Amino acid sequence: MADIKEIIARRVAKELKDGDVVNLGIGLPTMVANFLPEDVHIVLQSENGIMGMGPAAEPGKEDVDIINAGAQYVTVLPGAQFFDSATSFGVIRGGHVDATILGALQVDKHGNLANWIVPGKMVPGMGGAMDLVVGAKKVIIAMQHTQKGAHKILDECTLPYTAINVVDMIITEMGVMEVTPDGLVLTEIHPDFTLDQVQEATECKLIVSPDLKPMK
Amino acid sequence: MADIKEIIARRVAKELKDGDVVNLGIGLPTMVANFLPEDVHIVLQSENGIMGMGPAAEPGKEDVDIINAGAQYVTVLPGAQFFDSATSFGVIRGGHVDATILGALQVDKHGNLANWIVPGKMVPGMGGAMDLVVGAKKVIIAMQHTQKGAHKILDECTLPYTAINVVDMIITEMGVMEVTPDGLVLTEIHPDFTLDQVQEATECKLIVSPDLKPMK
Amino acid sequence: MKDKVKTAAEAVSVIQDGASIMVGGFMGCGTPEILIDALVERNVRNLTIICNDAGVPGRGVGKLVSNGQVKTLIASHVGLNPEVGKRMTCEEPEDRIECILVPQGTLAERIRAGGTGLGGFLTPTGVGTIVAEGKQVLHVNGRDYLLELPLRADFALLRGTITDTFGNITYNGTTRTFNQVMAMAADHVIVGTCEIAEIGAIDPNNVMTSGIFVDSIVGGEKQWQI
Amino acid sequence: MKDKVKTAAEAVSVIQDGASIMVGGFMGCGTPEILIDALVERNVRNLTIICNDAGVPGRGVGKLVSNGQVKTLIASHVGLNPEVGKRMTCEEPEDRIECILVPQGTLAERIRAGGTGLGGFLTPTGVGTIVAEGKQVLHVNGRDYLLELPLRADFALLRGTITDTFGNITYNGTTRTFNQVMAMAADHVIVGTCEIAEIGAIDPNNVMTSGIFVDSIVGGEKQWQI
Repeated sequence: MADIKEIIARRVAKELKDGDVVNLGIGLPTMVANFLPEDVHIVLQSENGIMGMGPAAEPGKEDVDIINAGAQYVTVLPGAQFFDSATSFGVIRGGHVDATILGALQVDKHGNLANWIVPGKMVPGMGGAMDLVVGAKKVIIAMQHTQKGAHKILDECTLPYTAINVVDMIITEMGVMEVTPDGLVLTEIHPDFTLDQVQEATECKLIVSPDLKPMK
Repeated sequence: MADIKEIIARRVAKELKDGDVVNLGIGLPTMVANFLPEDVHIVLQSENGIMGMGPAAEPGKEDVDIINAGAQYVTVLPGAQFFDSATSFGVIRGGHVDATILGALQVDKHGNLANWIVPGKMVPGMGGAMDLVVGAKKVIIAMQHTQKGAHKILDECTLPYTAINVVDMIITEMGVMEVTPDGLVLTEIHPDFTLDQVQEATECKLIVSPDLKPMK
Repeated sequence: MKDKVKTAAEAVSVIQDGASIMVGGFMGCGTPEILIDALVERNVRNLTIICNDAGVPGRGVGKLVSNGQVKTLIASHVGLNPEVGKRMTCEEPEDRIECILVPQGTLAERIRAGGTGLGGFLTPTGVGTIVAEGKQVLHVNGRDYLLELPLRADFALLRGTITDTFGNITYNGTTRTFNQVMAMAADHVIVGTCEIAEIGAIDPNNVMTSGIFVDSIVGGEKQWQI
Repeated sequence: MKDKVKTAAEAVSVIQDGASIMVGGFMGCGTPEILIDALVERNVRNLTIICNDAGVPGRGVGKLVSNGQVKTLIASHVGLNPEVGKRMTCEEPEDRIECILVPQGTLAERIRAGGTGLGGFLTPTGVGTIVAEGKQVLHVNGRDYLLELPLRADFALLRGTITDTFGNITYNGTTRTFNQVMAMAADHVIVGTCEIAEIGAIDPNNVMTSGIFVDSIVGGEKQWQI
């Protein structure tokens, strides 16, 4: 199997359309930008105040006044805009971000998301995640299917919620799941796994789409 | 007696301190800027989007992109700022305007103000007046004491309110009145009038300040 | 990315009878006249217009009023357009305008709330007045506030000074007014602009409205006399 | 008009023990280091700090944390400063920090509300989570919202790029962040700026924070590495 993160990031990239405004979480989601088709140009939003973010700055060419939400030096593309935090979250909460892609500690069949508190560990803070998942038109969770064998896709989240009823889609190395009123529908399965394997790695009962496709 | 409007405008000007941010209503209040002492520089706010408004534009030198709230072409002073309407009323409602000066149809002893609806006439709209009188730190009503002999300073306004409990001071050609929890206190009287004349021109009972001064 | 630059007629061709339309500007300053003209030409009816004021006859929103296209007007002040007063009380239901007056700061903030996903806000403006009628009053930190709700529209017609081909806009002087908040509060946004610039021509620090909000760009706006 | 330009020590000399202080910036980018340094030097204690995050040790608000000056921290994220975690759970009451976490968009909007005279606002953010605990939930137009209240402080420490002598500020790149809303939400505002310009040097269209909000201007800020 190819690199798990790359598999996930490649598949997530297919969800994005030309012209989409997208906010990418730190880590795996950031990789998504590397796998966009030539004819798909997205507009990256960074919640600390950029619309039209470009790639990371080349070493030695950093502008220290320009960082992304992960505190890395980045560039901006022609047509970019800088703005303040109230405007930034106005854009986010107002539904002007077409998609946000982020990781999760747990997701459940209702589309509830938990990704900010691990009991017993220091609580780092929710940052902009609660606003992003409530405001973005489409919330895609990009993550490994399990955490050291433990279920992350559950009947009910056991960790404190980041938000309720917000997740639209879960993309893992095993497949693609859509959140529906009836529960999670498995729409694509990675050829390296069987249906039984995917179900076993998932706590909640998956509804297998009659139109199940291989994940590419 | 000198021009009534000038008497009023001259007296209002003395209420303004160097550095004050001031919003002047259309008409008489606009005249106030002409009577400021040399060492008093105020910052004029215009609710359609100017901080640091200057005098009216000279004929032939107008910039048609720059008007005041009365739709006249104006200039801006060095250090001015243009902004949008939400910001403008954020500044106003947020208490960042030190004083607003405007006219009234009626004011009462509680500091209630009515200046936007005359029954039976077309209602033009409140514009920014309701926000201004609620938001400004000091609300000064500058007007003629009576309207063709009819009282304008009342026990209770009879016309629909612009806002309640907002007026701090009333300045007319007859004198200066401050709104207090006990009612209107006459602090200055114009030398052309007697106490009886001022009281007769006022519906509510005036409390005469023990420190009553001549209005200059 | 798709080409957003269009003629005024093309740009307003998506607007149908009965639409709600936000129009930027203050007494005509900052209103996109070329888009208004195209809307008069198109002659769609029963419009709900959201604008600071009603302009003056022959200028800005006033043209739509005179042409009988406006059914409902949501504004803070309509006094400088006598035609509105006439139509508010006219006998013919077809020519009648319903006028909803909103304090100017509340109007701006309601539009901002509509564009930024807020469910409403608490303002001290209007407490104790007829503006409070039918509204929830909340007592917070020792003071009464009105709960005001967000306002959105099907369309927004903006007036830009310089707009790049992505739709990033700058506004000069006091033309900014309501344009900036309206850009975020409508499903479909059209900008009439004095100048169309190449993408990247505007310093990213000084872009006032992001191109992500803008669907169509129409050149040919001028610096109009009021 | 009065001269607002001061040294950092003069500017922060008005800040006393127990003050509440808003500090601009995001992970140190946009935080006025020279003002923080002066505050460390002044060594006032029991401060309530309102900032997006806790910076990192040795940078931004992190310096105040390390120096034991912070009693309460209101922020959206403190994970990159391990010192905060230690002090949140430490045994010594004198060294302990109370940390109040607020979603970033709600934090920005609460500060904006504090500066613009709103009594609060309704946000969908946090509904159904522990953020909702103790808060009023309002059901408006078919959706649940939390009522969030305004936030103000005694002082705001801003970081400008160019500031004129009246106090008009521009911010470059992503240094703007919370600086713009904080400027309106504090009783006393101090800006540390990279450049001090003559009044009128900034195009009125591009002034980001009006000088009317600014009490003191301190030059000598730099473009700091994070």
